[in-house]
Amino acid sequence: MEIGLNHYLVLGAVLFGLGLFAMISRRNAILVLMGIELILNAANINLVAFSRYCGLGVNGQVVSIFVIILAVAEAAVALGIVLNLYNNFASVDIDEANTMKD
Amino acid sequence: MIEFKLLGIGILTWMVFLPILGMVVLLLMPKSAEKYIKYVAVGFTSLLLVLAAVLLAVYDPSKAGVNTLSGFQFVEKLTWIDIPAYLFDGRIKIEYFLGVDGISFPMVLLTALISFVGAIASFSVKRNEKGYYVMYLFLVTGMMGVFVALDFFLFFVFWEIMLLPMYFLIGIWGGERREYAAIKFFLYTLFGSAFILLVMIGLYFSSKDPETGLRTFNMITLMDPRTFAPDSIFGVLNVTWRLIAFAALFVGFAIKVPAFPFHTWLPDAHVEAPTAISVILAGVLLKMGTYGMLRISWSIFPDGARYFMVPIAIIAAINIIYGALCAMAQKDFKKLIAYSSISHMGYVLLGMASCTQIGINGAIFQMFNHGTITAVLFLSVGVIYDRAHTRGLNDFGGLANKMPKYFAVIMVAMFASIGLPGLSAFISETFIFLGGFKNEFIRVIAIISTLGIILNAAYILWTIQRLFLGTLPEKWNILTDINARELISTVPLLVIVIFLGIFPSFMINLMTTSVNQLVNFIWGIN
Amino acid sequence: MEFALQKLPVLVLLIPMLSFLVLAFFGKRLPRGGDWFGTSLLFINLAISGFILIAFGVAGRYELNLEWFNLGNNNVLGLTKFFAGFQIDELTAIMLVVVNAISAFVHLFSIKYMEGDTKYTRYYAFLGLFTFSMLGLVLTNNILLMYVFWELVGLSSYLLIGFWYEKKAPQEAAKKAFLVNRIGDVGFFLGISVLFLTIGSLTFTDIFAGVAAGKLAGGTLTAAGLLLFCGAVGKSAQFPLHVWLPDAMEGPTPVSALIHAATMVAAGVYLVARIFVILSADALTVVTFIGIITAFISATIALTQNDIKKVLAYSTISQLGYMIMAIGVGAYSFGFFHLVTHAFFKACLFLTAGSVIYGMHHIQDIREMGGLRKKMPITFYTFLMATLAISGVPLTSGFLSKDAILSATLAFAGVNGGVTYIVPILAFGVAGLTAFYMFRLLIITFLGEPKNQEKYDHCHESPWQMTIPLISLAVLSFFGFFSLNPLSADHGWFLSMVKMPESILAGTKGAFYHILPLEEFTEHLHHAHTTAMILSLLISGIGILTAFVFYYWKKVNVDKLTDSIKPLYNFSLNKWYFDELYDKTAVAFTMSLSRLSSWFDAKVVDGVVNGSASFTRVFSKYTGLFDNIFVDGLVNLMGGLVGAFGLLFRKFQTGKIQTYIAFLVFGIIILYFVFRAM
Amino acid sequence: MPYTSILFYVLALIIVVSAIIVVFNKNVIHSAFSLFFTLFAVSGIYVLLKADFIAITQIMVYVGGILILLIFGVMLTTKITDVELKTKNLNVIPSILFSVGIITILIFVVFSTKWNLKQAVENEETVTQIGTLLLSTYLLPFEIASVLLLVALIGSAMFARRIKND
Repeated sequence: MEIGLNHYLVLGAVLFGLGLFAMISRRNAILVLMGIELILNAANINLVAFSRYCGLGVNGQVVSIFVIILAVAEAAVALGIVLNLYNNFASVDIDEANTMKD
Repeated sequence: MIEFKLLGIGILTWMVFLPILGMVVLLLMPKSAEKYIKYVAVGFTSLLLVLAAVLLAVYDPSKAGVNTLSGFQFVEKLTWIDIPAYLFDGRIKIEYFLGVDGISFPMVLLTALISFVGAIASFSVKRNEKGYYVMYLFLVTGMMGVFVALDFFLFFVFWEIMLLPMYFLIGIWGGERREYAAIKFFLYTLFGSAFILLVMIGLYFSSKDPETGLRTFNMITLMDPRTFAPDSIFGVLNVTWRLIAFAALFVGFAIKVPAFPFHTWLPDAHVEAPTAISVILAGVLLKMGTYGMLRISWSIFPDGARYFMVPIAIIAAINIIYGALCAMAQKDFKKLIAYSSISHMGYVLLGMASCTQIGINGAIFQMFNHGTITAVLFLSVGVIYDRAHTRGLNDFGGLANKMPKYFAVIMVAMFASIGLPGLSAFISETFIFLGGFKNEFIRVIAIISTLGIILNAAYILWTIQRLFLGTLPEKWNILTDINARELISTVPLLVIVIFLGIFPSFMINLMTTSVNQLVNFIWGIN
Repeated sequence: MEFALQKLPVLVLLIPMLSFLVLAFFGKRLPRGGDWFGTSLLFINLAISGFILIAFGVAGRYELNLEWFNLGNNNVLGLTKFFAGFQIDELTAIMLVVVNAISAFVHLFSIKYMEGDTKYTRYYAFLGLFTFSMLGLVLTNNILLMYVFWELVGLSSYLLIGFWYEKKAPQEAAKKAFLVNRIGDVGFFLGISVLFLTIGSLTFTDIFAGVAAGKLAGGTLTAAGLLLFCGAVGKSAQFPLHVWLPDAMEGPTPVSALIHAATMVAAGVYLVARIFVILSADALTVVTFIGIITAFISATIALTQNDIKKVLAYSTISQLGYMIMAIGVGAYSFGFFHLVTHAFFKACLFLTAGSVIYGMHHIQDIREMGGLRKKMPITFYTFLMATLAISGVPLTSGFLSKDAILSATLAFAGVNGGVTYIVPILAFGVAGLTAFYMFRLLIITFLGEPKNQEKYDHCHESPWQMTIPLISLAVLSFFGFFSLNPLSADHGWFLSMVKMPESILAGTKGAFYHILPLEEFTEHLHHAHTTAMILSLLISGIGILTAFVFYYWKKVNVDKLTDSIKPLYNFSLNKWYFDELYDKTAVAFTMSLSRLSSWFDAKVVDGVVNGSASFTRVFSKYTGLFDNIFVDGLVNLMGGLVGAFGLLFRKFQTGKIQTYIAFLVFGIIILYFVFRAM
Repeated sequence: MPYTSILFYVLALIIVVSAIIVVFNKNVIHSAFSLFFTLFAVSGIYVLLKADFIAITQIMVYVGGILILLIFGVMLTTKITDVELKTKNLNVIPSILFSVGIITILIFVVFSTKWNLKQAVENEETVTQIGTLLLSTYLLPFEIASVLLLVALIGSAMFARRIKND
């Protein structure tokens, strides 16, 4: 069977689902970040796949570059936050950071 | 239009807000100056009296007023509230509109006079003087405002303003059942105000100023039939609604008068109120009701005045006779005077119901006279109460020999109250009855009302007998005669009573042009 | 002379006012309480008014009108003006003298009589006030102003009746006098109103002109006349409002002489005389009958009274009835003539009574007197003179006036016939009764044996301040002052001056009454005169004789006689039970009505108010409960529901982003199915 | 079966397995390392899709940058003495359900959608094209992205700075 768009999309979907799971269920902030990276990757796969199969030229790739840029910025800022979190709560467990709840 | 200004502010505004200025001064007075508070208050009311005298000197009695703007004097007209309101035809415009004509002018004089007298009579107040005089001056502002306001909305504001200080003055400085009396007074009047408010709003929504095309609260514009579109709520086509509005207004004002059967707040309020407040209450406040009728009901709804002539005359007759009968049965001096007020205000109503020039002249004159005479009577009650701490008529006797000057003062007042010729009330009562007889619809009622003259004399003479004649009970040997301060507050009023009894033209000239205009307007002769 | 008529009346009016003001405000500081001040002023006044009378005789009528106040021009009433003014005509000029003379004598008399009273100054001040008001009443040319002074004399009467207000009886009497008068005054006022509303002016000249012009006619005119007459009924103590006058005797005796015998009570007669020309035939009928009924009732009451002043009071009422009747039958000038003669001899009678009371140390009951002639000769002879006058014995002024009136009644009955014969019959009867009871009084008081020896022993003749007025008044009761002919006053100065006016309505006919033109009536009078004179002489002779038979010679046992007619006697003694009747009906009714309305006011009217208040409170309690339970319950329920959901959803609101993301995803899943289904 | 297919499946397997390890592993360090494989394999997928520039970028940025950053983060936030590098999971069951649900739906959507497929233009010069596009059509997003990076740089430096006042 020829590898087509659907294969890539399914891969992206699976990767997205896994990233989502990490985002939802892990309590470690860094793992949540990893989940986000997975999701972004899944998105990128989709973008590049559409770019390849739907006659969009390299437009999809350009967008995925922006996604990567975003991911970098996000990772940098998020890690800064995580470090601050750790400084304040001596833990990276995001459940601990609930002082705004009450 | 006569303009008369002081520091760029019209004289009427001065008269209305001078007491407020006095309030501020009183409030700013330090604790150490507390004993001067009453003098400051008297000072401000005497300033008011001076302004009234100035007004009297400048007033032009040949101008009519009533429904013609040009006939009003000392007019001040400023835009007060002017907001765009897209739901209500563009904009809501309410004016600060003051002016006097022959109907309000006697009342303005009366208010200034009685306020001054009341301030002097208030010297016997010992508890929290500052609060008392602050409230007192506030009350004066409200009363003065009612008599000079020519915008219905402004009128209503002053009308309600007056309630608040009155409530506190009765409720704090009153007698034993003061809270009851104060609440009764307040609620009762508020009940009446609700009617007035309803009609006021109804008038607003049916009006359309023929010049500006805006809805208006301006009373003079509202008197103009062109203001109402024929199919508006109070337009000529809706006769029923106009009559209902008249009746509602009448109830609203009748409570203040007070007319039977809305009068029962009066005896309670009078009995509980401190002397000076009784004086104000009887001297000025009651007149606000009848004044309101003339200024608003009679002028804006002349058809209603014609239609309800007979019922109003019947109410007036009941007031006269029933009030006198009730007065006769009283054992409390103050309550008796209170009921006599009801009876006398009945005369005013009768005069107004006659819708004749002579009757309405008499009514306005009677308003003034009742103000002065009843003020003296209430002051006299205060004199005896301050000394004996009781007002029971049967507790006294033989005071005539013990307190001869007091006896003289009260005799003049009492005989004035029963309409003895030579004293002012005679002229006004005569006019009222002549008016009543003149109007063929209410002639019979007026004739029946003359019974009141007899009953009036009966209870007054009986009161004199019970208080002053006979022998003095042992325990009252301690009583002293009326003192200088009390004489100062009563004698000027009596001088006015006698003066107006002999030279009534002094007062009648002030109002007769306006009354003519009003009567012509009521009967549609112009 | 012009001056005398233009300016002096004002002076005459103001002098007593001056007396009042000075005495009221400064009297206590004057020596002797200022009695000399008031008295001398009054004598000056008397002189001035005498001068005015002479001036009037020369110059004739004078009238002055000043605008009092006006109400401007009005479409409904027209130009409405009220005037104040005075006029001098024959009535006024004579009344001025009468009032001032009696007032001056009373002032003088009171110096001794009131001596030592604690309110001596006040007494003189009140006398001044009264004189002022009375003079104003007679001077004015305007019926409204007349009403003004009318009320003022009522006030001074009130003050003077109740002068000894420490005692119960004077208080009550004063109150009664004022109130009863007030009832009449209301009628008077209504009458004035009718005149004003129909004619538009209240000066007498305008009123007469208006009636002549027919502005007021028919039933309305009768009504107006009767209403005005009401005032006279009150003030002149006519039936049925006569009850106040006997009680008014509680005042000091000189006051009774001045106010309640001579002047104020005559004001009613004066009023009727003033308006005589506009009284319609029916109104005159009523006037006549009221007059004669009053005269008769009070004469019968006077027969049995034992208080010296009460007898005189009833005789006053009776004589006032005479005057009213005289005017009623058309004998205007005779009525007025009788007013004047009566004023003098009745004042004399009262002052002699005062002298007796003074001498007897305030005993008024004639049953304790007797034989006073020897002790008080001057008093006795003046009393005798006045009694002769009132009884209509020839050579007295009373004979002249009374005889004239009786002839007028005869003439009246002769013209109208039928029932109207009651009038002369009763009139002659009353004349006899008058002679009888006056001589009864005289005999019991002055003749016979003293009954109270102790009082008698202390009795003495009064001082000169009292006797001079007595003598003067007694002399004035002599015929010569009014007419040189002792049998007829027709050509005397008085009746020459006071001409009978012709009624404006002359020639009109009422139910029982035909108002004759003046000439015809005069003719009838002439015819009746001789008959009347003979009859009246006869009847008064019988009356006097009977009195002597009963009380002096005691040929008839009076006690036995009274026992045999006990009911009648009691009826008379108790004044026909008028007081009781009024107390039981009008007074009791008013009082209970007053109590009822007070109860009604407190319980029903105020009850409704308080009831509505408490109803509102109770209602508000229930609405409050309703509010708490239902309305608020609903709100609370909503709140509770929301809270419960909140509690539920709170579980979802963990504050953890992860949970939210989970829900987000869940939502997306749901949305997917939703959109798929669509 | 062409080799590209085999390669795809191999890469896909690597991606999925390593991602599963990332997600489910209790040890953060292990997850981080596992992520390395995932990212690398994704880069291989890009190569398969003939997006060589993206693939390079993927390796440089993700593997060389983000991953290192993450590992540093792990190390900085974990005390050396603290053996407990493991973390607990939370709401595992609903999370799995949601994730599986989403995956299922996505796959369903992928297969039920009629994609507008076009024959890919065989393009050699992707870098040139990307460069041209970035500096023409996407100039504004490009500049914004650079600003964003600057902001992120400064911001993260600010965050990470230890506040000395305590």
